[in-house]
Amino acid sequence: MLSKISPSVSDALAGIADGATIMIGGFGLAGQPVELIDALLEQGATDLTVVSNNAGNGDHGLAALLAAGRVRKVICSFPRQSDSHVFDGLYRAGKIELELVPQGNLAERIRAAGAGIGGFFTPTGFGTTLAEGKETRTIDGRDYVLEHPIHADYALISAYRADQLGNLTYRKTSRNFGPVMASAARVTVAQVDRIVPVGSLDPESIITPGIFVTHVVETGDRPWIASGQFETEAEEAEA
Amino acid sequence: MLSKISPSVSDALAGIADGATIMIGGFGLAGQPVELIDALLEQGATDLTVVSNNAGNGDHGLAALLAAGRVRKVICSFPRQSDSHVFDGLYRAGKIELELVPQGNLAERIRAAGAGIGGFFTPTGFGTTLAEGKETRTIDGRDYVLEHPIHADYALISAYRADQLGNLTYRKTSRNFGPVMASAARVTVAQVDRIVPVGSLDPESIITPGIFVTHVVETGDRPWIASGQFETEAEEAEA
Amino acid sequence: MTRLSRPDLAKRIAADIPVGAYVNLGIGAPTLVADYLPEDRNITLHTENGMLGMGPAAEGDQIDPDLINAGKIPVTELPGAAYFHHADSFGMMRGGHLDVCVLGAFQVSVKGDLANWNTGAPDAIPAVGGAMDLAIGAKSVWVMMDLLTKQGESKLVEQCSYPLTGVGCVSRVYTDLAVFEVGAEGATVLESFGESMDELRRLTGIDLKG
Amino acid sequence: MTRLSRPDLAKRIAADIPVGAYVNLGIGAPTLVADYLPEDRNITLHTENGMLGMGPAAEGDQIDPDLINAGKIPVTELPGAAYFHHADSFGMMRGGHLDVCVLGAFQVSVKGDLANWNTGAPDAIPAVGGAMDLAIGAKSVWVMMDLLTKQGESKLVEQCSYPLTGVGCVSRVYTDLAVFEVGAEGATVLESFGESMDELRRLTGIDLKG
Repeated sequence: MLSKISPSVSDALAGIADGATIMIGGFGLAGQPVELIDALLEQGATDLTVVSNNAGNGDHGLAALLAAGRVRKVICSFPRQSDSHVFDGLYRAGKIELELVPQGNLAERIRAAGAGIGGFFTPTGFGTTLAEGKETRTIDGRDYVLEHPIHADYALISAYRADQLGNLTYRKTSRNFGPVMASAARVTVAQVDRIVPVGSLDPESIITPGIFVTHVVETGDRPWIASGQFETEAEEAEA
Repeated sequence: MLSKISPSVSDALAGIADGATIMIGGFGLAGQPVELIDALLEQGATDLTVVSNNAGNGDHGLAALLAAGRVRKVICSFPRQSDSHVFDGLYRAGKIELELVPQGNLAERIRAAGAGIGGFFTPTGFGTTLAEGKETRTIDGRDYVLEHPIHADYALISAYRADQLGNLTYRKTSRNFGPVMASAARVTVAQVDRIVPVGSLDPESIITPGIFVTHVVETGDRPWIASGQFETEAEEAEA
Repeated sequence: MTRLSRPDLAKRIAADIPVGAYVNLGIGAPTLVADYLPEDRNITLHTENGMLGMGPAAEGDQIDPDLINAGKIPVTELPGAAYFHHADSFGMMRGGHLDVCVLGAFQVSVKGDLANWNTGAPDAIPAVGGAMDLAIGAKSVWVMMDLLTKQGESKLVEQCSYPLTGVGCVSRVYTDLAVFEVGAEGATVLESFGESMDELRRLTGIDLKG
Repeated sequence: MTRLSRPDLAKRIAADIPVGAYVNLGIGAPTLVADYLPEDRNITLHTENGMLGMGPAAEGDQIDPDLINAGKIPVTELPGAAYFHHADSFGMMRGGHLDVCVLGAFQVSVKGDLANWNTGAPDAIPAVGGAMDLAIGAKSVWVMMDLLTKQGESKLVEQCSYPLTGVGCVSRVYTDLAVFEVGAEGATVLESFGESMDELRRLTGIDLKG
């Protein structure tokens, strides 16, 4: 059987070229593909456009990628956070471009890319500065803004379980942007806690079918899972 | 705890008024809400617009509703089937209106209604007679047609399991139009094989969250399930 | 002036949320409302990062980094909860499935325009998050705020001077001094916690209806 | 004329499907292709009514009314299968995630226009199903058909006379007599099963490239 399992995060990201658009999953720490972001930092590609809900926290991960001058533009909904000093500094210095997108429009534009939709009318943002210059239309008495899809070269996401066909499940609110980003990129790389045998994921509960996933890398149980504190019922049954 | 469980299919449909738009789930027999369609026939509302993938088979169910002269208009992708003689006769006699929609546009228009999208550009149907009179646009070199959402007063769907909060799971390819229709109607009624206690459906595997469901009616295991032939692993574990 | 405390205002708002409602409580003060929703009212909380059936904040051993709310605070899961992805979650909001959304605000206009994402300061780094989606993301969008700034300026205004979050989206404004209905017809005082109509008109500079 | 039989043509098409491809096989003749996909090629079948990892037709005890394909035939599930709803399924197609889609046709034009949903007969009851979605629903859309009608008319045409299903969407046409590439550059014969180029030109009335 063909396998999408990649031996390492660096192998999975080898193909990223300068100038690429990279989607990075996660909302806060939940669903953040920590190992893949670190590998992207090592990988060296530059002049990147990053599509992500946030623009980095503290000095590690995405913030480190920004600090290294590797990111030309960020498309996100919430760059400013209590500890987003790296982004803040670059932005104030005019060294990074920002496309600010309301969170739901961001998710829907990514979904549109994955679903082959050329554009859509959304009520979100109508009449605000974020819709300036955009086409608007009143449909059935409601005002809408036309928004376009966001495609990417790579999507880096984090999931909970994968099989070698690339089928994915997520855990709780760490699902967030993963499924739509997986569908919107030419190449999708998923880091997962564990890879399980084909057939062991319930076909009714697979959230991202393997068709959307190019490479899977097993990065091991995360600390709060490894501690056994949050063992799921399904796995208790399995054990 | 509030409960969305309705004592009978007729109670659940009591509010349907003449002239209502009714979505009916299912693709062929899979996911067809058989008991709800029969109850709609009994309920008496007329001058209905029906949104469904097909326009009835044989002489029962949706075909019987059509035969009774209760349906003014059908919005569907595939009215003509080997045994769609009821629809065929009404259509040829000019007694029923048909809005023919490519199946993927049908699903996406229903989804758009549920997701508050005012319209979307789809490549499907461009350059065909089904796009005649519709706005078109070339975006990034690809040709698209503008399509609008389809809202409904009621959605009648069939699911596998529900809890009293209205959370639903489906079974195999009977999922089809259920989740999007549930989101697009003012009132959604789901018939399910079995109602299970709140907390017994895995929160990761609920396909339709209860927010989209108004009434749930338990209609019992369908024959091929009741026979025990297809007992699922999860239920074996439960038993 | 007779001012309702934040907790009392949260309690006041909670009392207006209908039985069985699906509700999103914005980051900050609106979160307090959760503490005053009696269990027997069967209110379901939504968090836009992908969950219905959110429980109280997680404590100690309950803290699970995979289970957070929109404010990135660890929370808990109630029986009957469901998870979904971001596009589905914001579709749920945009599609008008939530009954009530309670938000903070810098300003609300008498017509229901909302300004709560950006002070318009020239050096501010803009960040919108889900604010604009929440503004249009429920059947009823309510604001919870002090009526006056620390400088004594009314935050209920004829026209917002701060950048808008949404146009004509707010229907009700709960403040420490009074509750207002806003919309196409202008602002109406639904309830005052002590001030006279004249005093409220003086404080806001608005020709309030009673 | 040397004509490939339907099964042989299905076999010929199967041989061109890349290892690891995600494939949708249209209703009718294209379904035959499934019988010639060797297991070690790891090809995953999609059915637009909401499944990846579809197995062969169900027989006897396997028949489950909840598990059918787009032709409403009971099918089976392979290990690693996944289910999804209709909007997700057609989003998968429209978004260009499938590698190959094989369809039947009434006519295909040299530019890749497809006509396969309606004969245009005035008394016909129209029904489109997923035809228009499939026509634009894969990286490569291939047609499987006889080159000639029973009356001897070419179904590969300069311009379709039947109502179109999709514009410029077909890249390859597998017929009983030859395999053609079609598109903006016109029609090219990739392989003939016996006829000479001149004979193919005569049969189709098209200035085929060789």
